[in-house]
Amino acid sequence: MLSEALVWAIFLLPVASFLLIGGVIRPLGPSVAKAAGYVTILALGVGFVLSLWLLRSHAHGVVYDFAPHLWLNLAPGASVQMGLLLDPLTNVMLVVVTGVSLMVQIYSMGYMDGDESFARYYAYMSLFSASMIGLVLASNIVQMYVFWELVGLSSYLLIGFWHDRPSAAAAAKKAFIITRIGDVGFLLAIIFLFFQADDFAAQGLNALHIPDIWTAAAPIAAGGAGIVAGGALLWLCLGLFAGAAGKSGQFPLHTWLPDAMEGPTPVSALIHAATMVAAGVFLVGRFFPVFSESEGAMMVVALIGAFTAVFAATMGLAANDIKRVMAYSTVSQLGYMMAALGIGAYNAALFHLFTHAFFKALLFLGAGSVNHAAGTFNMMYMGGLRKAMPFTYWLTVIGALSLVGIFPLAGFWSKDEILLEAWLGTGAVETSVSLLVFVLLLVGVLLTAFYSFRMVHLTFHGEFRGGGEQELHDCEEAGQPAPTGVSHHVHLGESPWWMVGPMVFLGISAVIAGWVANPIGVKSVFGLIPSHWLTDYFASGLHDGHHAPPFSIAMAVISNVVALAGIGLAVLTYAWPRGFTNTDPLTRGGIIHAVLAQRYYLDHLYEGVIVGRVFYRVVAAVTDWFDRNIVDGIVGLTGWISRNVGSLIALAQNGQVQTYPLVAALGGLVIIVLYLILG
Amino acid sequence: MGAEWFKDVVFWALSVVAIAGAVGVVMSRDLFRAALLLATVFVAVGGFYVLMNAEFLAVVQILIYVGAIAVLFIFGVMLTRDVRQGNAPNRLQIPAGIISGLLLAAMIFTAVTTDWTTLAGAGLEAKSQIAQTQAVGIVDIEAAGRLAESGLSEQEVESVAGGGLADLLVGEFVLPFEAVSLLLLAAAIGGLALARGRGR
Amino acid sequence: MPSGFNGLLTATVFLPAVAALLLATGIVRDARSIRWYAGIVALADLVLSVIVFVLFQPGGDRFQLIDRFDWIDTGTVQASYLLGVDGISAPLVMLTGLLGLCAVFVSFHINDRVKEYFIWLFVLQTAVMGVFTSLDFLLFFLFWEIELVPMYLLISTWGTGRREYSAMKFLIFTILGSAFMLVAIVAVFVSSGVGSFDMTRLLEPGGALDASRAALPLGVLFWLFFIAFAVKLPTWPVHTWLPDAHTDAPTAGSVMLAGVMLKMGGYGLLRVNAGMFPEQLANFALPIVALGVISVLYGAVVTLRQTDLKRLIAYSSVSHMGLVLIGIGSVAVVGGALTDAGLTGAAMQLFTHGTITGLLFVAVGILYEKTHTRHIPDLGGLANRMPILAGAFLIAGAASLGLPAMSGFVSELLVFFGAFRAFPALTILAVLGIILAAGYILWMIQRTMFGPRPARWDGLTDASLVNTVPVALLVISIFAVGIYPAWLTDVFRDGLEPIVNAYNLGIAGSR
Amino acid sequence: MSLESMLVVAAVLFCVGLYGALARRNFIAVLMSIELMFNGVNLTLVAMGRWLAPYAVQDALSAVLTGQVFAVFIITVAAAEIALGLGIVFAMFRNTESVDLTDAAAMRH
Amino acid sequence: MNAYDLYLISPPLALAALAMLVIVVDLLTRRTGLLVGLSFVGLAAPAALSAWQVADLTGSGASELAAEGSVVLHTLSIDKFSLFFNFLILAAVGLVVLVSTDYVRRMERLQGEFFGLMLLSATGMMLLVSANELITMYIALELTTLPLAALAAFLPNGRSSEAGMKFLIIGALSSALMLYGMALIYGFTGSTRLDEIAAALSAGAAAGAFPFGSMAILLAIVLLLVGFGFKMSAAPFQMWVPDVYEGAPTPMVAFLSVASKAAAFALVLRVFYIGFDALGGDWWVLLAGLAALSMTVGNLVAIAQRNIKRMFGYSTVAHAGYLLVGVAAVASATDSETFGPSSVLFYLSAYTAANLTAFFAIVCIGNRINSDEIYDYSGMVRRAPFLAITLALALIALIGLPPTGLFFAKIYVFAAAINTGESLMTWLVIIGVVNSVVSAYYYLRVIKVMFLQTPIHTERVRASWPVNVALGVATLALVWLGVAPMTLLGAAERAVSVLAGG
Repeated sequence: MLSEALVWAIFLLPVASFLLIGGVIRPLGPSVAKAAGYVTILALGVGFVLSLWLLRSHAHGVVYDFAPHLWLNLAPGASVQMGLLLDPLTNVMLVVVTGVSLMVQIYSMGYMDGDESFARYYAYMSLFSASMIGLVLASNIVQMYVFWELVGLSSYLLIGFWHDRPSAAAAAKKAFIITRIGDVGFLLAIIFLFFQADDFAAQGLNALHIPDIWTAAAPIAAGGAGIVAGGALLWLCLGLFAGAAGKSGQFPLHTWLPDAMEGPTPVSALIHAATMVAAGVFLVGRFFPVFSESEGAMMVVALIGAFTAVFAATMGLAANDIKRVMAYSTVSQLGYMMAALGIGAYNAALFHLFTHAFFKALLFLGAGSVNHAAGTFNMMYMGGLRKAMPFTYWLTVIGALSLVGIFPLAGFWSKDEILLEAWLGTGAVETSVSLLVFVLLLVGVLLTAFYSFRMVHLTFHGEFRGGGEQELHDCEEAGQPAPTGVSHHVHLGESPWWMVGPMVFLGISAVIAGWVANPIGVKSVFGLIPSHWLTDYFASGLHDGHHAPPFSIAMAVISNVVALAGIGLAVLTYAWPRGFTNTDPLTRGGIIHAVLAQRYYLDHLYEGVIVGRVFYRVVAAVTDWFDRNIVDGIVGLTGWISRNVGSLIALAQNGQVQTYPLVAALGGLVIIVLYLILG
Repeated sequence: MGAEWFKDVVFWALSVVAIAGAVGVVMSRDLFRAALLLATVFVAVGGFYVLMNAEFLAVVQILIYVGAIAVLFIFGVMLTRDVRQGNAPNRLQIPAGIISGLLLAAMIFTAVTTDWTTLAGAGLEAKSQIAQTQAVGIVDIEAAGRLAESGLSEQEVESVAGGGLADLLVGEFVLPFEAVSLLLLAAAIGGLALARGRGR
Repeated sequence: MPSGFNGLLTATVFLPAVAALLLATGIVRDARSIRWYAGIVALADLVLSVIVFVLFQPGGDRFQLIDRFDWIDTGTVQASYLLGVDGISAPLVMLTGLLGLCAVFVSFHINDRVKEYFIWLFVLQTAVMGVFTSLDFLLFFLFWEIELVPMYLLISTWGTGRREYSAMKFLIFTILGSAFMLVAIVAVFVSSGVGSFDMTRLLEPGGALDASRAALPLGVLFWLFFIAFAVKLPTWPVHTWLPDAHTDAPTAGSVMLAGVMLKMGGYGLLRVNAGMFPEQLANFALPIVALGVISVLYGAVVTLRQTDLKRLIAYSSVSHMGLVLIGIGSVAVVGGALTDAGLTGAAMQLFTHGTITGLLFVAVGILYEKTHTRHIPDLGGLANRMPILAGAFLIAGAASLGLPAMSGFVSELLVFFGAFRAFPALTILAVLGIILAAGYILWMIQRTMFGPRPARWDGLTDASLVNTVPVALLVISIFAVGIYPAWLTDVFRDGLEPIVNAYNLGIAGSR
Repeated sequence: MSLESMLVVAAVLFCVGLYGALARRNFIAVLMSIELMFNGVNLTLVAMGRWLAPYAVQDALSAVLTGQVFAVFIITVAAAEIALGLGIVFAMFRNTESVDLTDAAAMRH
Repeated sequence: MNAYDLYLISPPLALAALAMLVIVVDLLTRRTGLLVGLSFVGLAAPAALSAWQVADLTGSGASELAAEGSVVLHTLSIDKFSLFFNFLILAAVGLVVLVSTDYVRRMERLQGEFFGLMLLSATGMMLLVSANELITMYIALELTTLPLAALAAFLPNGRSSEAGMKFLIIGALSSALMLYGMALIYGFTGSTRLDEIAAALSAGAAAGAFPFGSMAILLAIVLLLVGFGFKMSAAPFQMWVPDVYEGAPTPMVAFLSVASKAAAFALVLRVFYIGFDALGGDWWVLLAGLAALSMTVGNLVAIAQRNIKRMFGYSTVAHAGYLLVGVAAVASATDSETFGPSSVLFYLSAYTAANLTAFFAIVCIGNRINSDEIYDYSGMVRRAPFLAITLALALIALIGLPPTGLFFAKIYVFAAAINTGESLMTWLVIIGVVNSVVSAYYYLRVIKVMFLQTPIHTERVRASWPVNVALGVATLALVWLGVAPMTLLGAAERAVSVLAGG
């Protein structure tokens, strides 16, 4: 039996770290700021160990639902309880979160060294880790929402960490608001569940307790309660998916994620690549038993996921900012996961989530390392860094290959499994839908390969194009403000070990994380890892867990060929013309390139047109005008009338003594006449 | 007094004098003349009192109104040296005329249409009931009814009138009688204080 | 009928007034001593109000800590001095004590007519506490009206901008509202079988007025009361006094105005409209919730356009108080027993909005004290110079937009939970308001605290220790409610339980 | 001669007086007009008493005479009013050199 | 006329005697203080006599004093109702006398006449409140009005004589109209006594097709109302009020605004409740209409005023409206008919306290700064804190805010109106409360000017001690009625039991 206290400890350690840094270390001033980093690393290190221990001792097929603690009693059949729900999904998430987080914290010791808000950074990081851990452990949907929002808050704080940069502050706001739009869906789903509280109560269930929701969604025939079904079920799922889409940057709520790269790079690595953005996938995974009861919902999830996978990848083609390329890649990969969930490939999706966390974190940390040297994120000013920073180069290439899905790296296994499931279909959605998803995802593979190696080439190959210094110079000439993250600080050389160390760890993970799952179905790897261990482990968390399909060499070949084709295309485009200087050959794509570079004008549509023009200048302005002139105007008018009617009556008061009895007599006569008329 | 027709003739004559005099008072541009016309009206009204067997009142009317008030007016007119400036109308003539006309119409309508006798009879009956319950005196209602039917002779009314007035003034109405003295005192003090002006 | 004389409430309510009286007699003279005197008195009153809250035992008598003596009893007119708290009012009394202390502390920089200033502040506090504790309609109305005078003077004397206009507007609006309430109170009083101003009798189970003995139709009475409370709350479209009054009031005035005086409106709705007119409220819930939703969205949209910090917060208050109406409208739930979620949410919203907006105004007050501007385009990048202030803004902002672990979340959630059962579509509309809330709050923080800092703010210093006290108090209260709300919701729920029962009985009875 | 005719004459006197009181500029003329009104009232009162007499008997005698008593009082009060009125006329004349009411409109609106 | 009659009329008699004594003393000495002292202390006599009568009434348990063969009782009714007003009038005149000290001192002459006339007017009021017969009412009314008309013209300036002229002409005209109404009543019922009129009307009322049963009664009631309307300063008979308030000597205006009004309302209550009770449900509609008109006109026009006395003139019109709401509330269909009139009594008392306070402050300030313009009151709180605070308190009271008597008074009046159950009355109440809001605007403006604006002069405004005492007593009464209204409410309810019985 697992100890509840130890599970709590995983969550409470970063909380304690946050409080310690916020309440003690930061007020003490910069002299002790370093301690913040050690405290955080310690907390997460212990957490990581504990998570591994949990993973080790977690028996298959068991969902640990520790007795919850009452937080807020709402109604019979609906109470908010703070509890721990430990199933394989949670367990793996814990490992990912604490593991990646730990690496990122270590990396940050180098990356953030010398920043004046070092302690604040670690405070936020601790807060984030705590929230994320709380999110994955939550056993109550409101509890989950609480941490969901806190994750959003810490993300906001971290994106806007360098808040004196207007673009950072704006990006933070944008991230928060757009994810909040999705959160409204989540909230409505919760509200909707509360609405059903009476039915839950009748079955002795709690409408807000997650396992009870699973039960409620399952049809009676399948041993469930069948409380939520049909259209209601669809709406519930769509609400939850809206929340997931916001957090995981699914179309059309993806626009915040590239902008979120305004935060420090480790933040991007941890939050906007490995963990928080995966929370959306986690949410759908968490409620997979509910989603799987609604084919409509599944279809929506699958199609939006697959579309996003391709859609984001295309935007990645035209991005020049290395972190933005990563960001689009992240959106795209999250699309893979969503698509996988949508077609019912629960195991594969979570497997991909698992592997993605490592290689994507690695890629981001690599980007950060590059930035450390080149002083810019703009790939147009990089080039030739291969020699200066070999570790970074090779680690990035490993990450890229893993991302593209080249055998035998981690990304290959998980992506391959998704493609295979899509090809074969799981029965969760119509076969035509899963085939469509398959085609889209395959296109995605090609695009992924292209932009990944475009990035590798532009960054590391060719000649060095001047870095941050040159960019600042160009911006000055063009009279534009310099983008954030650009500095004169250019020193071509490898990053410190604080940074390289975690990258090495992640690089190793990016290689072996796929094997950990034992995806081919070898009976046992070194006698430790059973066949299809990870996917089966995931499946064991579900009531009717679906086992991974057997490994298909054909599919592996197809995906690898497509991937290699993409890589080849990139090499052809960027390595062939020896004289590549500053102009991206893709700009020859003309309007298509422009559309891609401008992110399909969606940001413009959202911010410029909908929010700026339609909402702010029209709706809000009209309402404001209405408030000032009509609502308040009526008030003013009433006052004006009462003041001036008084003056008007006073005119009769002309000082002539005889007018007064005249008016009085007239009044008397009027009274008589009124009486005679009205009786 | 005389026969009924004679009374009628006198009544009409007095009416013409009174009304013409009144119109003269309010129309005359000459204040002095207005004051004299006013005295004429007072006299005519006194005549009406005599016609209605209220001789005592007529005497009071002549003494106070003609003897005091009219004279006061004439003094006032002379002292303010405003006689020749005259008695011009103000701008309210038309509305004032309309209002007065309407009020007159209402009054005449009331005077003509109201069945005073019936109602007054009912009132007296009720009054006598109150008198009974208050034990102030006993009223023979039947007798009152008989008398009402037959009508009172002139002499009877006259005797009733002549003997009672003074009694009433020092009897039932002794309080207002005393109060009026205070009123006159106040008016005298006030009038004197105001008329006397600044210097003492 | 409750009786007895405990004395604690009387002390709590009148301590500030007595202190004001002493101040008026001139026992302390120089400005510095007056400030500390005021601080001590406010602290003492906070302690008393916390004692009130702690001594109030949920599950005990409905009204506790009763102070009563007969005031007027002529046979036809009966009124008594009757103070008491139930679950609804006990937290609000504490809130008043808390914000009273904060108001004193943010007023330390006042140099103009210090003595008068604190006198009026104390009178205000007594009046507001009186409103929350009086259980006699006449007394209730009396306190309700008394409160106007100090507030008027505070705004018009120590305010800024068009202070006289704003003060007058505040006054006229409120008096207009209370005029309607007066009619209603009088009508309730003369309704046959009532004959006294005792509120507890009308609140007893089965004590509600029935149509046959009411002097006016019950619906009319309901709306008369509603108008008065809606103006105070304030509800669209009678909200326009609020932005003006908030903007031009001195900081403490804004804190008290937003923190506790708006709550008087919500309290009235819960106490009178929900408590005494259950059937009418259920019937008229739709228009009321519609007004609430309009307030939420309209307030939020207008907030987006504001460039004056205080005005912005004021409009956000309009938006947030709309939630109170929505929560109250949850009583119209059909097809199932009413849960107390919506009403509890409305009550919680009163408390939480008090602390959150109080904090926002405190923060703006500190900012204004340092920068002498509230015009958002003039500001920017202050977070580096004033981390405490930025923290206050962030926490208050986050709480205001309903982030969990902070108090605003709990009340919003409860309101939505409750209201959705009665009016799903309208509730969804209102939920959209939280996106707008995120918009204006973050926009405000971004433009004032973040981004590049104009050079003229380089010399700014952070909030002083005196200013940090109210900030800390309010932050603690925000988190205290946010992290473990049950200590408060349980008390509110205890107060609302009789109301909920009445509705459930009524629904059961009518079927 | 009848009650009605007497009442009509009284009403005419009253209303003519009212007209004069409303439409004359001179203070003294207005006072005179008011006297006309009082005379109209007095006539009405006495006429009422006179024609009510048939219904007044014995001790209800006072009913007849009340009208006359009333008239006596009104005459007396009128005298007092005129006395005071003239006092005010003098005061006004001293202060403003005018007894024109239309001019006496320093206070208005 | 016997000894008992003398006892019955002893309070007004004592007051009249005092008036004459004051005038005589004035001939002998020039000392203002002595005159004030005499006038004030002398009021103890009528007060004591009234108290004796109250004790007598309470002892016998009767509703009014009565005796065999008393002639006075033909025209007067000495009951709790009239005694209530006796005290009100005495209190008002006493305080006004005190507060006149400074004012009169500046007049140099005619001081005795000033107090004498005021006391004579008060005598008239005392008679008026107990009169139960039309002739007595008329005489009392004139005794009330004529000295006040003289007082209005007392100052040696054009405005004062203009005020006196207006007061006199309006008074005389309204008297004439009222007298015609009385004549019609007399002709119709054969009596001038209220109880007999009531009995006659109840016997013959149902007769005609006209409202009130007869055109004569209709005309009579309207004409009476025109006459009473002038005295009550109800719209549309109110137009003389602001002019007279502005021009007349301020202490006299203070007296006029409260005592005269109180007496007029006492008269209206008595006439309508006792005399026209039988006419039932018709006349209250008329009063309700006048109430609405008075409140609205008074408040709206007051907003535009710059002269504080003039503003109070309109304010008094508005308050006449509130009072008329109470008077109209007699149409009560339910239990206690005393609710309406007793609310009027309480309102009058509270209004007396509030208005006297206000006017006393104005007397002091105006006397010192020689201006009644509101603007000149700027920063008065620094020049005269006591005066400014009392004035502010009075203004708050006039709005109807606690902690003042008028707060209860308004509630009480409105309660009476709603208690009738008539929807028209509910509307009237709503008009009333909305009007209270409007009134807040102009009352508060004065407070604002006094408290918030910077003073034009820095010279302190002081008053002598009798003035301060009077002001203090009035303020105390104002607050006392707000804090502990019980005593007076009880007295008012006992007082109006007479009317219900009638």
